[in-house]
Amino acid sequence: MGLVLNEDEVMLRESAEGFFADKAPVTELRKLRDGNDETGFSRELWKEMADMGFAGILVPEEHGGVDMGYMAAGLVAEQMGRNLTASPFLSTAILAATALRNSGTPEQQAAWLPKIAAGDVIMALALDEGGKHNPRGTTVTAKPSGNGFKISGHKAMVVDGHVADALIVAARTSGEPGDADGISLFIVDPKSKGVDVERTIMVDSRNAARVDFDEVEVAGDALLGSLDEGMDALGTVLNAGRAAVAAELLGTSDQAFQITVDYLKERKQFGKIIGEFQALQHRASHLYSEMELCRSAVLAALTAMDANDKNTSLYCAMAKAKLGSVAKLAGVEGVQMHGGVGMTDEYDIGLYLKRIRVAQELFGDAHYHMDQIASAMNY
Amino acid sequence: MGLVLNEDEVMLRESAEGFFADKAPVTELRKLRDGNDETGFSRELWKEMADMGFAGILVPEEHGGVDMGYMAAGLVAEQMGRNLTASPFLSTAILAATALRNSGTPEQQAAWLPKIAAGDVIMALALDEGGKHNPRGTTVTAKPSGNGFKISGHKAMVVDGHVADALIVAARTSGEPGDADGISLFIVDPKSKGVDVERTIMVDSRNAARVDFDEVEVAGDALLGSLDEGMDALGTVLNAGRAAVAAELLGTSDQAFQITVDYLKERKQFGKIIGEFQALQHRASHLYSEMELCRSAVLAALTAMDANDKNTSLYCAMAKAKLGSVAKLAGVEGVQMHGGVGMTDEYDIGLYLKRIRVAQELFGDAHYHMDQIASAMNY
Amino acid sequence: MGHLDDFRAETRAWLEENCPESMRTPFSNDGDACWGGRNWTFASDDQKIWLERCVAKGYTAPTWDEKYGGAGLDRAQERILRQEMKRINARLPLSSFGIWMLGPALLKFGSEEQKLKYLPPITRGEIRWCQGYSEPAAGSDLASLATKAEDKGDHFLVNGQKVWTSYADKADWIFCLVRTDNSGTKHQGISFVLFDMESEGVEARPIKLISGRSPFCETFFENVKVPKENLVGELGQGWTIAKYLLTHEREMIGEMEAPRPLSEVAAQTMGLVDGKLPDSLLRGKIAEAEIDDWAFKMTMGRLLSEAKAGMSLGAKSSMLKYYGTELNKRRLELMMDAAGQDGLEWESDRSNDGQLARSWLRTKGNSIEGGTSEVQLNIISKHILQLPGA
Amino acid sequence: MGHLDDFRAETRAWLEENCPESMRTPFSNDGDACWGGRNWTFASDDQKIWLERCVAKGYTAPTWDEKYGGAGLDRAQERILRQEMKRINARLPLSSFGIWMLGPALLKFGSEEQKLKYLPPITRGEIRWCQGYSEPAAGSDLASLATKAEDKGDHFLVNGQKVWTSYADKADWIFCLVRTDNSGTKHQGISFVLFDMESEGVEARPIKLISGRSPFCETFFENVKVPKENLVGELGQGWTIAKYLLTHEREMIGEMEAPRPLSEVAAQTMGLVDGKLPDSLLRGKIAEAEIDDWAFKMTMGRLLSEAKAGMSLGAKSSMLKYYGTELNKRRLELMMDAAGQDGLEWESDRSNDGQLARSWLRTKGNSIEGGTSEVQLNIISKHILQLPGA
Repeated sequence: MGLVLNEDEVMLRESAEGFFADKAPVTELRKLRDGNDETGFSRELWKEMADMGFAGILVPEEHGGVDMGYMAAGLVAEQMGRNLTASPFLSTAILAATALRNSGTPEQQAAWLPKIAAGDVIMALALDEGGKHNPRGTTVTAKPSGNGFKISGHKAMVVDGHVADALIVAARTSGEPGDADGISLFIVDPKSKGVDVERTIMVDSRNAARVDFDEVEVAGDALLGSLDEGMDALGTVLNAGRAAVAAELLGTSDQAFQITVDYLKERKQFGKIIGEFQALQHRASHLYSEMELCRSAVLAALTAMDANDKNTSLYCAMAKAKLGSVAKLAGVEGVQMHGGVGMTDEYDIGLYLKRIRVAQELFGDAHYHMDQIASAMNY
Repeated sequence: MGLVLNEDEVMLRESAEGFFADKAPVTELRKLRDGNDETGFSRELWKEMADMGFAGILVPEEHGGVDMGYMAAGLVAEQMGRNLTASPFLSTAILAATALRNSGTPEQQAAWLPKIAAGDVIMALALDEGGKHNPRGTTVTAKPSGNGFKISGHKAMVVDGHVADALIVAARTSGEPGDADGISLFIVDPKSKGVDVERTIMVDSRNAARVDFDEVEVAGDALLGSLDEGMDALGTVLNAGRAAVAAELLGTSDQAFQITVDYLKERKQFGKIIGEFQALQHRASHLYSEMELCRSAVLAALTAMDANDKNTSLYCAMAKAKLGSVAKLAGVEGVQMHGGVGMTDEYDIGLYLKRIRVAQELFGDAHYHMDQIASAMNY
Repeated sequence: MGHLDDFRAETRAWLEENCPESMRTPFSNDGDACWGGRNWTFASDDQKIWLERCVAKGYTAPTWDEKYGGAGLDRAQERILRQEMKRINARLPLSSFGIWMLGPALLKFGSEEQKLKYLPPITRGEIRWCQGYSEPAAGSDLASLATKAEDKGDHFLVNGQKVWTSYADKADWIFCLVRTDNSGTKHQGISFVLFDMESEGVEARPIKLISGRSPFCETFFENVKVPKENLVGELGQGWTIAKYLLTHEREMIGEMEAPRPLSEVAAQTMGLVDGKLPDSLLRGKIAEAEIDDWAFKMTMGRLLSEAKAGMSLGAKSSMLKYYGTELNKRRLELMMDAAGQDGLEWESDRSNDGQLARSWLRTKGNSIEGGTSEVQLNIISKHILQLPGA
Repeated sequence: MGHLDDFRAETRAWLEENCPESMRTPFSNDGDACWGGRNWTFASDDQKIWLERCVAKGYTAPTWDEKYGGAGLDRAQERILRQEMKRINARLPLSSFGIWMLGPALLKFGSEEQKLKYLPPITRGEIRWCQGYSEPAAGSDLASLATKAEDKGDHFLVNGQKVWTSYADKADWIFCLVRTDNSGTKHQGISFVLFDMESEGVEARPIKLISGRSPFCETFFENVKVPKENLVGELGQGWTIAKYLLTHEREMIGEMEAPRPLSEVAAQTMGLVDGKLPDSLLRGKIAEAEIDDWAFKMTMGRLLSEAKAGMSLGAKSSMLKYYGTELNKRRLELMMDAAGQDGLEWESDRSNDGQLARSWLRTKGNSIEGGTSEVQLNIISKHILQLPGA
């Protein structure tokens, strides 16, 4: 793996860089937050992202997408991370698109993928149920009912769940919580009877929802992928999600690091620029080194996704774990090195700290992945 | 708990400080090592320590000891740690004396305690069997045989085992490896038929042995404490051992820290005393803070031992865990801050690093105790 | 010890009799504390009654002399009072920077007139004080402050700006560091003055924090007239007073006690599997933090005993400040780890308006306010380790 | 790529034919490496044969030009050679500071005569070199070296002392930094010279390390005569050459590869319980270290690719040196943790003469030699982050 961007990728990165810095900088997140925006993101921005090809970045060309692959998607996610851009990119363009293109029937693909690419639809993955990520722990049930299923139970941390036009719900069709087998995925209309969606405003001012399912009836063709074998489909979706969130965290933490270094060069204390203090220099240089490793980890995970490498799951888990740990360090060091102003809402560093907290938790924190990696490697 | 020394304790500390700095400084350890001393310690020194009352520091007065308690014993251990003094203090004056005074029959006490106090006998605890401390994992067996028992199996890391006049052996009289119940303690003469003692020279140039037991016959009165309930007696012995090793590590790591700070004030690089470099200052100051916590932890554990506090086991475990972690940091930072000369045998810092490695492992490393503490506290 | 036993019995009886039931529960949020002051609105009748009864006994400032509104207790008695209050979970009757900070400074540096004038209203919760130390351009380098007080005969004319003034928007009076002389080193020429926040030319603007709360203000002084008798200590003695108070504050911040064991919170949040926290790495980090927490508490106890035995705490207060605040930050990081996604909610009732997340964010300031961790490490390097150039 | 495929096939066949069986196993200890030199005694006939065959092919320095004793391979071919050797676990035929350090310096800064004179004997393992950089009073501050070389017409007269000269007691020649001018800054006036260790006035004394081994010496020069033609590059250009070599060395040290996954070693040492390492905290730290190990390897690959694509590695070599050596220290700490008491033995056969403990101690030097971690962090601060005053 060279892990060096090719010309197309460099062009894409530059165009994404310009786009998000221009259309969706941190001030936009503040506006959405301070205006108590109902959706928490800008529909116009999402439409423009679709026009740029970002919404359909993983959608095959025959369904109207640009089909540029995960490296490209990661480069976009990184720029969004850098600007703390709120959008349904992760939920819809990454998770839903991956689920549909890999596991959808031709009818499901035709129904949803063109709309995803066009930015006309928002889809959300309803997987986690408690505080910690635990796919196998799924307790929501889908019981056979007529030609279809009845879904019951509770989901939490459904990213973009409050604005989704469709939910992809992981539910248990057999087995017990804790079993890898027996989970199936369903496409559910949140306007169905028995679905109750509560928006949850998170510490990063971004979007999530809790969703209750009370004997929600879905037809047989709502099943996405094979019955009882949803973990296979989910595996790829989660790899994609982990790689994308790692890429976003790379942008977020690198930007947090950059604004901190800039502050170190500007702020004076005791008659010196604080960047002159060696203790801070060494901590910043250590963090720089960690950031270099993070960049390689993210590129390796994205490359593996595109190559369908046999180590893809491992690399995505390692990248998510590494980014989770280092991003936390970048956030905490960032606030501390800013001193008092780092505690104020006026400076951006606190917003980075908050987004990092949320993103490092998504799809498994560093501990989760270390445990999984150790088990996968037989130790 | 005030954790402040009383006048007697201050006097004892000062006398121990003078004694070890005078009689057993680091140069003595070098002499023993470089002269390939057969025993690895000085019998004359041990005799002098007995004269000072150190050998009998835990021996009741009626058996010829000074019975000063664990705080006193810890103060002596700390000074030995500071000077890297090799002696059977831990094995004999702490472990064996604790086992005998708490669990010995009057006959056993009369037979051994006066000799311990006089410095006439060396005893060693044969407990661990593999690389990691694991009392419940005991596999050495003692099977009934006539009026006594037959002991078989293998012990490792028997501190002072190669010079011991008697071994206190933990052996399984019932149950399976992993069970807390079913372990019993025996006093075994290493000259018995079937005992094979191999001296193992350790990285710290100190003494340990591997001991093989091949159907070793012992009489019924070799049993120390109750049959099958040896873990009770061991519990107190291990508390004493952990508190004493923690106290020793306090001396060792504090001295490593002191010689490092001294070096920082002396060595010049880039036209500056290296202690002027703020990055080193902050690391040294962090370590100083940790050392302050270590001192409190050790004093609290020793105080609890003497008061027979209900939290004694917990405090001894916490003190051992804390000292294990911080001492490692003190050793590693010490060598790094010494730079190149820290890698040479000529400077003492490397000897401290080595002793710390061994002592932090004895009776459970930090991980072991964290796990035990979490279980004991129900999480 | 008979005298102390009696005192304990009396105190216990008095508390039993006088502490209202609703005042026998821990503070559940910031709003439960009673800060007093001219504009104070009591949260409940019980809060008012409890304050009044304590004031009458001198228990809001138990060690102060009775003529200053205290109860004149010695250290041993005070400890008993604290123990007995804790026994029934009695709330602190009055939270007050006047008691915690200005009081000790006045007792040590103030004139008798000042003590008699200012201390009693403090103990009665009638005047709420704030502290004017930090300035925007100064930060950790407190002594480089620029707010100036010009000598105008019978009064000083104060001009300048403070920042991080806790609750300045709610306080009645301020104790404030001002520059009365520019000619010497930056530590010289600083004076310590008191004035009314209702004085003409004073304005306090709350600062919104990352936690979403606004406990601090930027405070502006434009031609504020401060009578000369409001100077505490000598002219130019302000830095000495400030250092005294900072050491005091550092100890207090270091002492902030963790309300519940981390492991208990984590077990409740995550549940146990086979009696263990399901995340074994988090379990280890929690055990490590609890060991450090224990060792830190033992250290506070030890240093306190040493201080009582006449050894000076000195720069060790910096060690307590440094370690205690960093440990608290770690603690809240681990609580957030345990809570996972549930801990990330910001506005729901379920999360008590994001209390955990806001507390987590709040702790990030612990290692900044009252002297950053870096400043504490500098102090240790210089005064304890005596490293060159520190 | 046909040309490369052919090369791979040829190489594979040649190795199959020529690499003796006993040279197809990893080094089991330091003594297995072949260092060559005037006084070299081969450990086995196979070791000798393997060297001779490689020398004949130019494979001891594969990328050097054939006229200098190399094989004239391009980077792609060299990678294939390395891959094919690794495939059969072929040992390095020759370990040599001449190849790793002096060679690159001569190729870049030496005259054609010097290249022709010194490089071929290096590739043949006939002359063993050592490096004379560090001095007792200099340490990390390499440029403050004091060993002086006075101009005596046709020769320099060298006086002074070096330290940390690897295997100086076993080397035939030394490449050495000397001060030829005192008038400028400390970086000026340094020159790079070569001389025979058998010259009169040279003495090398081994230094005993904490690992118990003595790979380094203190080396003394008393009136050593060095012919003028032994100067490499210009007079006063020594610092430039040294920096070039240090960057080179830094990359090499950062690249040192971990022979076996940590988790595998730990599983073998501790055994598994229910498929997991019994110490769950150690298990987590090992997973963390393996993730970092992976990310570090990916980073080396990425920076190498970037360098090939024409981006300069520059000060990033300091990042690799810093991170790689600290990671290696962590790795050995964890191996010691896994081994527990068994890893503490120092002299037994069982422990292969304390190999693990000695390796652990040896790694402590990784973050000191070739520029300490602190120096690398300084370089990152200055050249990459461009922090003021760094």
